[in-house]
Amino acid sequence: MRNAELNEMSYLTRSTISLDALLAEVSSAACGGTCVFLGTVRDGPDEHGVTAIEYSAYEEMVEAEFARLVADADARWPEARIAVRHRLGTIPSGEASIAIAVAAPHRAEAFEACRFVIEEVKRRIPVWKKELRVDGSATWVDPSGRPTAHPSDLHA
Amino acid sequence: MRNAELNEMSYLTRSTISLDALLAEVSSAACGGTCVFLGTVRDGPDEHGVTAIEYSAYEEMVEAEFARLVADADARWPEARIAVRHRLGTIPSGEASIAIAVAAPHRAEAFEACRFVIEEVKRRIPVWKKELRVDGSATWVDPSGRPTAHPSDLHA
Amino acid sequence: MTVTGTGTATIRVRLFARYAELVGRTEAAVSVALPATVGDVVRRLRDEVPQARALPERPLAAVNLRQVKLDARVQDGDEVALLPPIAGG
Amino acid sequence: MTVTGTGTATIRVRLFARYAELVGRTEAAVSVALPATVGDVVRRLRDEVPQARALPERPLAAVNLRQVKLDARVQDGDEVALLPPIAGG
Repeated sequence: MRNAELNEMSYLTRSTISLDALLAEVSSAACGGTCVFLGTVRDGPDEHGVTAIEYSAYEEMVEAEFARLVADADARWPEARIAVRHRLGTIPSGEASIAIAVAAPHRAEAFEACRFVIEEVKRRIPVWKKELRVDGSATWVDPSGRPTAHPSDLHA
Repeated sequence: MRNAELNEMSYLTRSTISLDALLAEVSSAACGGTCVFLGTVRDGPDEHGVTAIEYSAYEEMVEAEFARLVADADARWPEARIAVRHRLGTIPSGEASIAIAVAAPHRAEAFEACRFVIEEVKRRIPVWKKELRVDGSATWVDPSGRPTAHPSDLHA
Repeated sequence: MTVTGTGTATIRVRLFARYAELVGRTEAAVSVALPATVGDVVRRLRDEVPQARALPERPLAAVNLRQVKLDARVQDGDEVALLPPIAGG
Repeated sequence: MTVTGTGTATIRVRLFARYAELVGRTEAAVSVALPATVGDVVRRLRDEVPQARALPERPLAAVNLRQVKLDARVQDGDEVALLPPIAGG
């Protein structure tokens, strides 16, 4: 029933992600533990002045792959209730690009399923990031989380 | 610096826990991953009509023990930023009794530190729960999460 | 600096949750001859307060807001707490 | 039911992110003689579209919204996507 509900809507958004909405989707009287993961745009000591990240995606595949990923998690943790939203577009530093909420009867399942979803997102959800810097440069981020050696301005 | 800030306030509250406030406490430009755990009052198939749980505590020790627990987590994950709030009093089913937010540069630390905090809470934070049921009965919850064989009405 | 001390110590004992219900009170003052341990305080409480016999002989205990074993020493003025099994979260 | 087929297949190729920048376009149509694999489609694209030589010879690929290996077969009407290293989240 949950999957049917989720399938009516998109895993993608271009607006600020509402954590409250996500929590409402998974909340259930039978669930005593909820684990949430928020991935936020970072501007730390290694990032050198990232003002925002521009997120793009193969959107149709993101929807299909998220449906498969959530089904995989449901199969492993049948009692877990999972909601996930990925934001696209230009996301300023400090704001969330992804939010995952997992409610479960017990906390171990909630933590494990939530961790599984974010690890699988990194592995199989076709989304790409371009870091936009305070100096006007833009750099594609490679999967290890570090910028690639291919500044986009060489190819733009 | 964070600990000094936290020490000025209480880890305990008698009102609804504000997740937004907790997230604001831990958010930082250098942190790309935030893990949140919410423990909520459950009324699942094993609970037989729990309408609320009454939470009581050795309050002075809770404050002291939370400060030690957060310091322990800080020592293990120095880059993690941790906020935690435990609610006391009568908490209706579905509402949160505890919220833990951990932001870190990378997600592994956020998940691990958050899980550590909730496991240690279960082990060392002196809080007790009495389940209030729809039939008017009240039962102390034992640490395994199941009610004890000592209904409080025998001793009240 | 910890001084073991001799003479008599007055210990404030605090009871919580189910233990408070069992004993019918949330605190008590007990006197013990020094040197004394938390275990001595528990035995003294069970001797002096009638309903305290309902408490376990070896409860979880804290001295001055810190969990300790029952062989931990107590001093005059200490606060000893007897803690039912913790159900935090 | 999957039919391997013979003759010529027209494949819609989609390019994303850095690959779209490298090639200067987000999609292309290529024709391949059947039977053909995703690898054949990539080679054909690199032959026909000048800037496509900048793409890796063995990129990550999807057919009809599902990741596949380069030896996966394609059919007429399939959508093949070439995916830069995934940076989801």
